[in-house]
Amino acid sequence: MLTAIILLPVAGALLLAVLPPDRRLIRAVSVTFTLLPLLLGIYLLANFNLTQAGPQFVERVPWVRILGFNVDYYLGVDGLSLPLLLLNLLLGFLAVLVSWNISYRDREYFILLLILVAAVSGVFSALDYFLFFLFWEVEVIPMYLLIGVWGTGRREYSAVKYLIYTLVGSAAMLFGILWLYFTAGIGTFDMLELGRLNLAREFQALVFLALIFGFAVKLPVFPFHTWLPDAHTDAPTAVSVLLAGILLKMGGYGIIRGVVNIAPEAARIYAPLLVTLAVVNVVYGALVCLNQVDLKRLVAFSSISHMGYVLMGIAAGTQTALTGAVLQMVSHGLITGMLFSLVGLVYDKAHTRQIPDLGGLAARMPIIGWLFVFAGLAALGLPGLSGFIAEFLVFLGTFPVWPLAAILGVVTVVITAGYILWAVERVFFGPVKRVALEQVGDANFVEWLPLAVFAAMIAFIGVYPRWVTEIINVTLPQLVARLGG
Amino acid sequence: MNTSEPAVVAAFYVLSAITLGGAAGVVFGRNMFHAALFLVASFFGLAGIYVLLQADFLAAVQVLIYAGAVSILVVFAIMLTRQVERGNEWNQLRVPGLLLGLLLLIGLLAVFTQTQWAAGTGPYPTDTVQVLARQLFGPWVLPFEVASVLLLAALVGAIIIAREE
Amino acid sequence: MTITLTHYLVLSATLFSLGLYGALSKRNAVTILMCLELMFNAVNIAFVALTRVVAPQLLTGQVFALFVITVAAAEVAVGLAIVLAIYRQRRTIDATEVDLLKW
Amino acid sequence: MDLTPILPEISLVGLAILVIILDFFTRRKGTLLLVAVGGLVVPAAFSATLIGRTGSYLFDTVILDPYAVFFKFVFLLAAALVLLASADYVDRFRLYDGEYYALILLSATGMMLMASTRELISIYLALELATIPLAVLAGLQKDARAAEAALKYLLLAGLSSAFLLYGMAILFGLTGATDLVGISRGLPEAAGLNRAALAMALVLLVAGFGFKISAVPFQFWAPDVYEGAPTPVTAYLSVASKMAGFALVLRFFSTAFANAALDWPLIFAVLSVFTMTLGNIVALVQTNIKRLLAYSSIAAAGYVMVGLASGGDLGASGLIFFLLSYAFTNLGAFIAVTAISQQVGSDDIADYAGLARRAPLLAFALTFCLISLLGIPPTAGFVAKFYLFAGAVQQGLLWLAIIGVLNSAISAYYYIKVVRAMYLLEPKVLGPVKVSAPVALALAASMAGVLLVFIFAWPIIGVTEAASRSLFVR
Amino acid sequence: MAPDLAWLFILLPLLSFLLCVFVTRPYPRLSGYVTIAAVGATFLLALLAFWAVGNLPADRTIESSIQWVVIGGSVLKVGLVIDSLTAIMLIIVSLVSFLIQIYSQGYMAGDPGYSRYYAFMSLFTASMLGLVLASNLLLVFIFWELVGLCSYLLIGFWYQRPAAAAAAKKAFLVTRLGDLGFLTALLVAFNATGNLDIRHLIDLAEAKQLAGITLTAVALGIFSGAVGKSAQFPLHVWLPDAMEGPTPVSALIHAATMVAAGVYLVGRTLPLFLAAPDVLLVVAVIGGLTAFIAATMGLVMTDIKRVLAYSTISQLGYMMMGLGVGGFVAGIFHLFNHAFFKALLFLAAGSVIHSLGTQDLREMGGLRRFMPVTFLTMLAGALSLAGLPPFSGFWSKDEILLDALRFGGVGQILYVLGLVTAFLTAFYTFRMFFLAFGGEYRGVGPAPAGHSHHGPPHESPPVMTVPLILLAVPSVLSGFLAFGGIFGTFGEFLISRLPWHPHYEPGLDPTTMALSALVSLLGIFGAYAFYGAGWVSPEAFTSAFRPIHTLLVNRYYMDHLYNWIARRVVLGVAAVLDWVDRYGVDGVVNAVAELAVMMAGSLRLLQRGWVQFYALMVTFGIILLAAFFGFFGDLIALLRG
Repeated sequence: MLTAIILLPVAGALLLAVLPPDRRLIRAVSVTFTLLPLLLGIYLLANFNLTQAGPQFVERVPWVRILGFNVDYYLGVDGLSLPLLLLNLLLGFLAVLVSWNISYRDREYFILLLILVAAVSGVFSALDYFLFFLFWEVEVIPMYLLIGVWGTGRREYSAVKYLIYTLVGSAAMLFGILWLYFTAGIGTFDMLELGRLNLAREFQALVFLALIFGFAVKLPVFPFHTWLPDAHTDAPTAVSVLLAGILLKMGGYGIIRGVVNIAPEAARIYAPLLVTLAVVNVVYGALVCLNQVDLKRLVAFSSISHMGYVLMGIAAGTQTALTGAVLQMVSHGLITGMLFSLVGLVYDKAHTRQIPDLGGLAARMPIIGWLFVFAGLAALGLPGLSGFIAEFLVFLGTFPVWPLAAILGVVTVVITAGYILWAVERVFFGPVKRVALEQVGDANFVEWLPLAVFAAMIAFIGVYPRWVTEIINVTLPQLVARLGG
Repeated sequence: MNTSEPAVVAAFYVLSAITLGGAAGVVFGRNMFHAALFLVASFFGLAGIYVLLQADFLAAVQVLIYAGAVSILVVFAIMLTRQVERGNEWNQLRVPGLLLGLLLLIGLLAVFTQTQWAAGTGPYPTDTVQVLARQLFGPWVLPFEVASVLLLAALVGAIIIAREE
Repeated sequence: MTITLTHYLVLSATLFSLGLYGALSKRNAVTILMCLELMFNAVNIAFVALTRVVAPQLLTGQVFALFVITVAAAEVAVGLAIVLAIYRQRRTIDATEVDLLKW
Repeated sequence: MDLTPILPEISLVGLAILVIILDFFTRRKGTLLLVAVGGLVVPAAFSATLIGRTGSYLFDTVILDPYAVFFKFVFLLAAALVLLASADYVDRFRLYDGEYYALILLSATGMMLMASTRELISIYLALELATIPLAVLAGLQKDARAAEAALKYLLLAGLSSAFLLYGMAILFGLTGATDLVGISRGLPEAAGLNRAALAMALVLLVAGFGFKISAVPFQFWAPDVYEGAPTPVTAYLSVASKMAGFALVLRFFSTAFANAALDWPLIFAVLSVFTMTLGNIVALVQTNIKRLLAYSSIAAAGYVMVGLASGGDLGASGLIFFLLSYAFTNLGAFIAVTAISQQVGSDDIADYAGLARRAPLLAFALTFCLISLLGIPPTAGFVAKFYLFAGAVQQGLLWLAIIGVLNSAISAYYYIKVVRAMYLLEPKVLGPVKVSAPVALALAASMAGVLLVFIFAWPIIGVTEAASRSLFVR
Repeated sequence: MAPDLAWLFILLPLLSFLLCVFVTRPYPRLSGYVTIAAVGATFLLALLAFWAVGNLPADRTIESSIQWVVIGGSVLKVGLVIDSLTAIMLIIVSLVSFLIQIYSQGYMAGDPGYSRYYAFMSLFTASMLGLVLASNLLLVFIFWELVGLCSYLLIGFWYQRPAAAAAAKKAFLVTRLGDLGFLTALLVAFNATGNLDIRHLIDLAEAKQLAGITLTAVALGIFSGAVGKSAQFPLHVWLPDAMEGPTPVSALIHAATMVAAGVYLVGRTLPLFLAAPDVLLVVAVIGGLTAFIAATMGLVMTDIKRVLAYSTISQLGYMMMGLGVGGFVAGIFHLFNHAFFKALLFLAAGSVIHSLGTQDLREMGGLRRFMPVTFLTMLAGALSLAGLPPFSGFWSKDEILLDALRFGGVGQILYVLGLVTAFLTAFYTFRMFFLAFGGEYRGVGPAPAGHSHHGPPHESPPVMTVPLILLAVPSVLSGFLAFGGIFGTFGEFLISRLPWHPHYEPGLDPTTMALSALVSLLGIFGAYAFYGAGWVSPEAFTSAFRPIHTLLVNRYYMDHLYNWIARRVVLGVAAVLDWVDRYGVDGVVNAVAELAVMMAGSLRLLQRGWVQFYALMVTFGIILLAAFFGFFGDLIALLRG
């Protein structure tokens, strides 16, 4: 089942490569081969056993048995990965819809998009560290090309920056994985198996640093974050959606599954550092947002701020905080995905993203405007939408451990509200600013359909978060027990 | 091989002088033709050294191949390239080259003067040609064949490279 | 005064270094090739001298030297051919001027 | 005298001579190529009969073990691909195409011997047999650059040979033996006072072999020669010649110095750091694709030396696997470059602009190979990198592994520069790029290799592991 | 009444919101009807709830809750409770909302955002009802934020006006500043008790089972939220600006209900404050201060809605002060009365604005002739606000003053401050009243865009005046609930079905009554002297007190201060950090890249194309390696063990 989820988009990509480059055919294939995995994912969700903590829908085939090298083709999802896998499938599908109007080299575009989705699905379902790393690496080049070819602005610079950052991170990760493997000495890359060991404290402390670096770049953690604003800003809309919606989550997921769970003692040792970085991320990201004039860059920096909450939850290590962190990943994926889609629409129609050049758009594009307000409110943590409960759980879980960090996080909520509402005011409210903006139109069906899905999901999770938290909490207790929290 | 026979000692030093002198002539000479001639002299000196070492067959080969064939090739090349008038100039690496050459020499001398070489057994053959023949067509038949193929390759290569269109 | 193996080896080392010096610091490509030949000859001295001590019966060193002579001849042939080719193309065989390919 | 162990080599020489003779009689383009490539079936078949045989033949000058046989196949394959890739390129030296093919085959013979001998004289001759034809091949094109490349290659090869020979002479003097096993037996006795001599021999040998494998500081010839030589020859140099060097080095050091009280892996560890770092950093500023790939191949040599430095079964196996993966990858890259330059008429990366639109498949092929060089899945390079560094980590060479992985990250910058030109930039000239059938075949084969070595990495590692194990069996 | 029916209070208006958004958006009038129907239904439900609570045995409440999020051992519950306080609040909210929805049909007629208006109004009503129903702090917070959202959306209803958009943002941000404390209080409370149930917290507080620091933090946090929401000093600055919204919005959200939520919340959690006397004192002082300061600013405003806005702040301060001195019943009673008369005042002002198209008092005058109904109803509201007996405001204000007196200590100062404020209130209320309705009409130009009416002032349509009349009734009479009602007096009912037992001491103090009536009369008289009869020239008077006047007109420069902090400090820091990000953090990264390229540039110089140089390097390498291994070999062997 998981294999099918991973391979279907690849099959779609291959099909696109051989089929004639007909515009409608390309879109039909892309939609089909992202929708099918999504449906399979929903099937998994429906059949997910909420009483089984371990991985489910496991597919495990011995792959390598050589020279103390044991690699398994080992897929499976548990409470931690299922929500993120589903998020990926959903966003992948929506990204295709968001990309509907791509006309420049569209066949290549959709091929890369499909490969990207497949790779990320692989990351979230792989339970063998080797396999995980493999999928992790696959994603890099398609993303580079997507930003580089279809991006805007300084797209080449941003794309290369993304690439180098990611690869430097994964270089450290590769080293960490190998070191872990040989030091653990149990002859397996099984992440769960490795996560049951009690490795020596000193070793944990060192390997933790190597492993977390790659994930920290991806999350991203200050001061390794500067690829993010550039990449997000210059990427095409759908790619920004995936980048912020999914790829950052690979970092958070990786830290939980691949670092903290395996080196829990190190996680305790480094918790002060992590929580400090998390606070910096949160506060710094939010403050820098205030100074942005490019709407997309603003949303990008807001991602840095919001992903800081994820790190904060992980650093706190309590069950509540970790639930919050995972929920925040899901929630942020939806919210930022929606925001980027909206910014993309604004850009498509107004041909600029510079806030000073925009103004009064709500009158000309009410659907986009009000959906932007909706997404912005979700981002600033309005109760009833998904962002609130996620952040609230992080605060709730962090407060007993790191009260000051939690309070600083709470304080930042005001800054968040500040930059979002200010941006909304400048872009959508007030009189229509320029003559050129008088003519802009509103979203059409294909454009607002994905937004509606986003909005529905955000509201649904916001009102009924148990739907997600129950799944997360199937698996979390083990991790929390390891962390001793 | 250790010998203190005055004739041998004298011969060694004379031959060494010829060899090194010839080599020095190649390196320090100002005229290309002179350099080629010095080279021949050096090769002959070496042949003499081989005789001292009782490697008579090798000495013959040295004379034939080096002093004969190789030197002629070199002279041909010197004439064909018509660079004689420029002489045998130094380049900018004269000083660093000397320095490094000396350093390497010091290193090699340091090694050669204090190493305990392996001690072989058995007497040195009186007829080296026979032994060499047996060796070449015995244990080293493969290198021998490879050398022939190598010569073929070099022959073909030299021709097609040197040939004018 | 005794002539020992070391004497021959010193001769070899000196010749080798001299050849190297020439190969490094002469402009003319033909001279460089000549110096290379000197270096090969220096090696040969070492082989021939050593074999008298370490493998007197088998003459391994002499066999080696024979092959070195052969290969060196082949190498010099090809080398000189290449020098001629360079000369045809560039009208110079000054090694310091042959530097189209760099960086 | 049992000649079967060298039947592949004999038949290969026969094939080379046949090609030269045929050249006198046929003028039809393609016939020679067909004979040269098709004829490779014979040595391949002979090699196949050797699978599973082990032993020492021809007065211990020839070794048969999985290691040797493995490399025989790899060199034959490399030769075949290079021959195919030259199909169009030989038009530039139409008169000598027979000799061109023959020299490639002769060089391949030398390489095959390099992997299957462990005796100093044979090693030296095999090395020269592999090298001298390459010098000729490099200068085959009648232009100043090719001649310069040939000269540089030959002079530095000669210099290296001289150093190598001196090192061999010292080894011979220390042990009285020329076969590596005998040397390894003699070396422990030659310890003590002779440390200096041993160290000197080691350094000289490293210098001599360092030329073949283009290890810093013996790598200087590589970029210049790679740039000046005909592109298929460059491919051959960067892949087959380098592999042969490593095949030889691995066997040489792990056999001869097995018992020596000398830390020879350390020397490779140190050189490895310099080699990969220099290769990667200087590659950052290259604008010519061939030079870029040259520096990249220097860097790759650095990675391979990580395998040498790791030592042990895993290190050796990782090294062999890396070489195999690298063979397909780099051949693919150079074949693509050959095909592209044939049409674009330039090796300047700037002239690759928009290639993805003019020749999507070619651009994809090159990209795929570059990705493999970078070590990103789904390519052979990924597994190779993982496996190679695994060996280093297993041996506790953590610092080397860290430097290695960081280097591979740096390399992304210049590989992606090529991808950028092809995919991100708009073409300056429009019009499709045509590729002839043999070149396309060679390219397809390389790419298939890159992909299949990834997919079937583990069975293949089984083979490389067997090959590496055979090295350490006494 | 089945407890789960309580959810209907929220669901009905929510349903109406969804209908307005997704179904009736193209049919504006229909949206209005849907909303009115839904809110009307909730009013009926509120009456039902009131009746049900009144018939409950003492100390019993109606409760319903669900587990919202369960994480391991900790459970986040959300639940509703209907007790006597809730019942009263339900009636206030649903009744005022109902009347205002009817009124809005006239006020908003023809507005292009008519459907949106009703949608937001529905959402607000749902959220506000949820807020008063919520039985635990988490749900309170959720609805607290949602009403804030609706406030934001409705202040910015005419978002094309820059002032409206800015005011909306300001309102949201300033209240959120207060909410930080509230959120922190939630964290502290949950961490200390593992539960956010209000009743649970109250029980713990009354049983003295909470640490003093915890209690102080929670109480202070809650109060901080209330300061923001109820526009108490120093976070009061958003409320005057909020008048940019449509007037019915001001009436409902920024006068009657939402702004009172802070007072309501402090009232609901008053036992926590009682257990933390320091915080209680803070509440009282802040309340008194707010009441006074806002009243002073109300004196000089020329915008009719701003006068009312300051009066609202002032009255909210009054209520807060009441709670702060322990006067639970007094505070809530004032909230109750204020809701009606202030809604009335706003709607009446809205009627004026609707008719004239201006909010500037200087352009009004003489309206009593043109708009008799508005005139009369507004008079009722103004008298109530001024606190003249027997209008409703008088009774509750009186109770607050009495409680302050009883509180002793600081209470006595607050008592005096309250009296002064009462004087000022009466003054500015009637200043406004005389300026608008007295004298001659000073109106000039046509109505601004958005209002279709031109020409001379005229009375508003019945759909607007009827709600005015209906609101005037409680404004006049609701004070008498202090003396009796269906389930006993207001106070008796209020304390009867609560999870705790507030201290309530009914009774009247003739001195206080007399004093407060006197200051009110004085205030009205003073206003008449200045603005009704014109005995004293306001201009001359203000020029005599120029510095004070300037200070008041500039609202004590508080907005300036906040603006300065926001623009200079916060944005300044943001700009600096952005610079650091671009050139510092990213600069390091780029510098590393530059360094690599520079290294490449110098390293490639080695590759100079000269073969002998290469040979030299090879030799050099050999010598280096030999030296390394020859001389350092032993050292290395030693180091490697």
